[in-house]
Amino acid sequence: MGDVILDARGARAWLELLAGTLSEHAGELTALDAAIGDADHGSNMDRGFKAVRQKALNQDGADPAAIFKQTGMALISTVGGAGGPLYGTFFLRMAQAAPGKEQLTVEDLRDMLKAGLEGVVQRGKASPGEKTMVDALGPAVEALDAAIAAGKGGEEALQEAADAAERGARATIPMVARKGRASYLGERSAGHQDPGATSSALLVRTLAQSVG
Amino acid sequence: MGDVILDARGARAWLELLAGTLSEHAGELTALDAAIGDADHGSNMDRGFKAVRQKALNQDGADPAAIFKQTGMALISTVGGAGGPLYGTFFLRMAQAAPGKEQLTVEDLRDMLKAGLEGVVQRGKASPGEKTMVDALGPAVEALDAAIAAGKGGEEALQEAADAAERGARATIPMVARKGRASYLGERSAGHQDPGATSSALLVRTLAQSVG
Amino acid sequence: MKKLINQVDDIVSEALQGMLVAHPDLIEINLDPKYVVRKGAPVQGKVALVSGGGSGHEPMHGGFVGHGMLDGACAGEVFTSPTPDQIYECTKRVAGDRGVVHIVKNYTGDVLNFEMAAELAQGDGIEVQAVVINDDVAVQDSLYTAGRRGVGATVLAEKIAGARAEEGGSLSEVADDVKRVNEESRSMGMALTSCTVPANGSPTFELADDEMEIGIGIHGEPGRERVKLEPADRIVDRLLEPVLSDLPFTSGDRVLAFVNGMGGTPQIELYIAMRRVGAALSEAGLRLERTLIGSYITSLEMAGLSITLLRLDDEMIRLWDAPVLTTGLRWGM
Amino acid sequence: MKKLINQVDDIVSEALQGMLVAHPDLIEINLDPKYVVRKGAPVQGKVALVSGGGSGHEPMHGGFVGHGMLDGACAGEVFTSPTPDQIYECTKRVAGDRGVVHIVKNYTGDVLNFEMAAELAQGDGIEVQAVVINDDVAVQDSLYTAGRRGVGATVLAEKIAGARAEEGGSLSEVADDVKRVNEESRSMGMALTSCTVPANGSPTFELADDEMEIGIGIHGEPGRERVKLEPADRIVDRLLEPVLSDLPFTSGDRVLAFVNGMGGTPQIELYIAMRRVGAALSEAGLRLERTLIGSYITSLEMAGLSITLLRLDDEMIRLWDAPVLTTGLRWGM
Ligand SMILES: Nc1ncnc2c1ncn2[C@@H]1O[C@H](COP(=O)(O)OP(=O)(O)O)[C@@H](O)[C@H]1O
Ligand SMILES: Nc1ncnc2c1ncn2[C@@H]1O[C@H](COP(=O)(O)OP(=O)(O)O)[C@@H](O)[C@H]1O
Ligand SMILES: [Mg+2]
Ligand SMILES: [Mg+2]
Ligand SMILES: [Mg+2]
Ligand SMILES: [Mg+2]
Repeated sequence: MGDVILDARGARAWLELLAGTLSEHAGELTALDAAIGDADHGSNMDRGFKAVRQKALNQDGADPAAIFKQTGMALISTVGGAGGPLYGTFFLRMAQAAPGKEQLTVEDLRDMLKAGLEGVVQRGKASPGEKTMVDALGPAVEALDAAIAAGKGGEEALQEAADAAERGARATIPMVARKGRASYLGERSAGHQDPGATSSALLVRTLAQSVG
Repeated sequence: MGDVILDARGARAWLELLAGTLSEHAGELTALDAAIGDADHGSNMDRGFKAVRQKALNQDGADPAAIFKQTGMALISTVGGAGGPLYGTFFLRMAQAAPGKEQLTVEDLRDMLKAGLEGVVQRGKASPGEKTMVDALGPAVEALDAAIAAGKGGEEALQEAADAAERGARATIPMVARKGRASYLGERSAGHQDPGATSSALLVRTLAQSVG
Repeated sequence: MKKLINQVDDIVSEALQGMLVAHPDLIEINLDPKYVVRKGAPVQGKVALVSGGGSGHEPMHGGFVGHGMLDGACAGEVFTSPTPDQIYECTKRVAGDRGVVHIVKNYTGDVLNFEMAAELAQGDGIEVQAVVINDDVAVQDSLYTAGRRGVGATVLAEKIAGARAEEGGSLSEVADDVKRVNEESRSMGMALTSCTVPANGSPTFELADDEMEIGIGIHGEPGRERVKLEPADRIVDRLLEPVLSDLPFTSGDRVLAFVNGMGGTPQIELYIAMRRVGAALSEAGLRLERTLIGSYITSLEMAGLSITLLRLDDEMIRLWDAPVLTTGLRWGM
Repeated sequence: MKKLINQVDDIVSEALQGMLVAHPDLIEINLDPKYVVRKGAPVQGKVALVSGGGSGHEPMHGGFVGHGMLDGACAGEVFTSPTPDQIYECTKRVAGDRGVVHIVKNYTGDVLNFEMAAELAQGDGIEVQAVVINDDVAVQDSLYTAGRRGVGATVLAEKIAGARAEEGGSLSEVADDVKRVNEESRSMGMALTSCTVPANGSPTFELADDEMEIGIGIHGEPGRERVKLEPADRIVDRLLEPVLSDLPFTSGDRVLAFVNGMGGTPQIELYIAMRRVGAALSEAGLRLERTLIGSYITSLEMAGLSITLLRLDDEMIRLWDAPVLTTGLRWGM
């Protein structure tokens, strides 16, 4: 197994960075949602991660899984909409994949992200190509897997995952939505980047920036 | 007494001309009313004179007073607002001033306009300078009186009345309204021409154009 | 202009026809001239109440026709008072054997047209008492104006006097209730946006994105002043201050607070305003006994609100609580 | 953005406080998490009904809490489904001894959050049956979408199932009523203007001065198509056609027609639409037995309307006519 790349402090740093990044990008995410949804994804995520900051990040001593569990709970109880239960489930499942472990390797993170993704798919029933956050998270997990298999280091592997998530998010532009609110638009949903895939790419990118 | 300047045909011609003129100026009158009232004076007058056309002008044989009476009744029952009862009363009182007379001299017309004005004042209780139709009709009647006293001919006298009405309408611009809806504006009513005075000036002008 | 209409000229008549489609159990309509009467009118043994005014203030007045409120409502063109013959015909149609009360909002046009109608009806031997409503404190210096406009108090007066008529009150008792509600009520409104009169086609006034009009009339008549947009609580305080000081309402008074939407105001915003009204009244030591909240006297699609306070006594509360069954206001049946 | 608000973050909580100021006799509120319950909840011996959804659709759902309708309503942020803990707490608060029905509008967020809440409540031993409303025919190809949205039928289902619960119906009977109303209802809406989500601050979509959006969702989700503005009668026909043909409604059917304003629509325009609805239904041989007209499921200040038709039977009519006492819908008491 590889080196430790994330501990409780690192997990907190990641979530802090993610919270700040989502806050910065809130307007952009909401604008994406206005085009094919109901114009709230940015403010939803921002509200959720403000709560994460308050409820999950200002306590000492927990292990990463415990922090992710609190994160999931905070998101579930403050975000609402589709994003709330989906991202909430994502973090709860991440937590369940490595309970109690204080030091995470890149393989741990891969397992956690994979579990998180499975949780999202189980709850939301989205397949790849349906223009959802799955289209960013899926490629990220695959790229991470491949990079690990190719023997790359944790930081590099996560950079590649983040790149893949961003490519995945961009790849939602031509897609016709089949899940969530954007699906009501039918063909008219094509030509716009999915807001959830976009926030997912930010999630993976900030994780890559926080490990090491 | 002077020459005959208006008979039943002339009265009808006047009201036709007035109806057409008000229709043309409806947008302008409504815009004036939008500035200091409720944006309906033009459409009110237009609706009223459309009804006058239907109810008062397509019957033969009546004398001018009878036509004016029908005009007043038509206005009262279709215009509404402040304009309806005031202009309605104006025409009813005109009718009462020369009942049954088939051929009107300029003196008859003066008496009729004066009676009409008095009816308006009685109903609306407006004094000169309060930014109402009285500020156009009043000067018109005075000018007509003066021109007759100066021995001018009927057509010329009515042209002078029409000029006075127009000057009177323009003179309402700096006035602060004290009657009608514009009075709610207080000082802010200054700087706008009164819609009712403006329609009154059209009334006198078209009369001047119809005599002879 | 974006409106769900067919022809501008047909708006009022088609809306009345639609009312009948929706409420054939409650009302009858007449199209020439245009009015709405209570189903089965006239009601003998009862004073009849007639009101009316320009259209565009819905549900007022047609929406207040029915048991415990109005017997007839005359619908003028949009924002234009009805005509004397219209009011006269409606008055004749609903007059039972105990006379008719005309509830008239204080606008020159309304007053003149109702006056002429009352003369016509009285000529027919129908006893008519007219009461003019003028509760709008936005109009200052009423000596130098056409006087204060009639706004929110109209709804309250129609309800309270309507209950009196329903329980058998006499013509003068019913008219006195209208007067008392008017005397004990004060209102003030504001607008965030203009409305567009269909026959005109463009907004009656323009407001910049950061401005509001304080003291607006229900026909889009400009108000007291145009100021920068402020938080809802501050706006409520701006409206309440002249309302409270005018009557004046004093500590210990029992009141009904009526928060009225101008037509295009989401309910959520009215409730935000009501929250502050509740707090402000209790700061002033007033006792909030009854409330009415919703869009009851509107200006087409205008965004904004008005606040009306009515000082209550036991009798008014009793009449307010009495059953009412109209399309716009309904309880107890 | 012009809104009568204080802080964007406080909108929902302050509106709930305002509701309480206005209706202390009818409701109780909870602010953390946010929900409205019927005064005196829980009612023992009665199935409880809980609904909820994003705010901005007022009076739905808080305005439908009370006798004969909902026991609890969960208010999410504006246009954002409520959270599981919110729904769970509300469910616990109103649950009597006969279980709880969740009435859920078919949006991914609503469905997921209600699902999680039901799991939590069931974990506590509370029996919960959830029914999803999906009456919006604007959404075609529901195989390739998240399915049809829940719109106007929600109001009708809450009323009819609420009456059943009030008269002592069992959990499955009440849930079945919701299902039946949903199955027998079809809706379609349109917009003349967009709405502005406060947290966003600018209109969700842009429509040119001569355009309208047909098949709009209640969150400003784009609709089926964007077309040129047309006369009201033609617009009504455009909405009715897919509604009628989808169920399909056939000659002789008895129906309830619900003409709903989106928030910024003057009543006069709704009545103009109702006129055409009445004529079109009678052309189609349908029998218009009941109507509902007004702004009951809104999209903030959006101008536009939706039409819902519900095929009635005697039992549904009986339940529809049963007394209801909520802030949004009231009759018979
Ligand atoms: N069934 C689903 N599975 C996965 N992701 C989904 C699903 N439905 C929606 N999403 C994601 O949720 C995002 C929208 O989130 P948000 O705007 O917060 O919720 P809502 O649509 O309820 O307003 C979409 O951009 C999409 O990525
Ligand atoms: N008391 C009054 N006496 C004379 N004229 C009046 C009076 N009140 C209003 N007017 C006139 O009526 C005009 C407005 O007419 P109109 O717009 O048709 O009625 P409303 O004000 O009811 O909408 C004003 O411009 C003014 O000239
Ligand atoms: Mg969204
Ligand atoms: Mg006017
Ligand atoms: Mg007018
Ligand atoms: Mg949402």
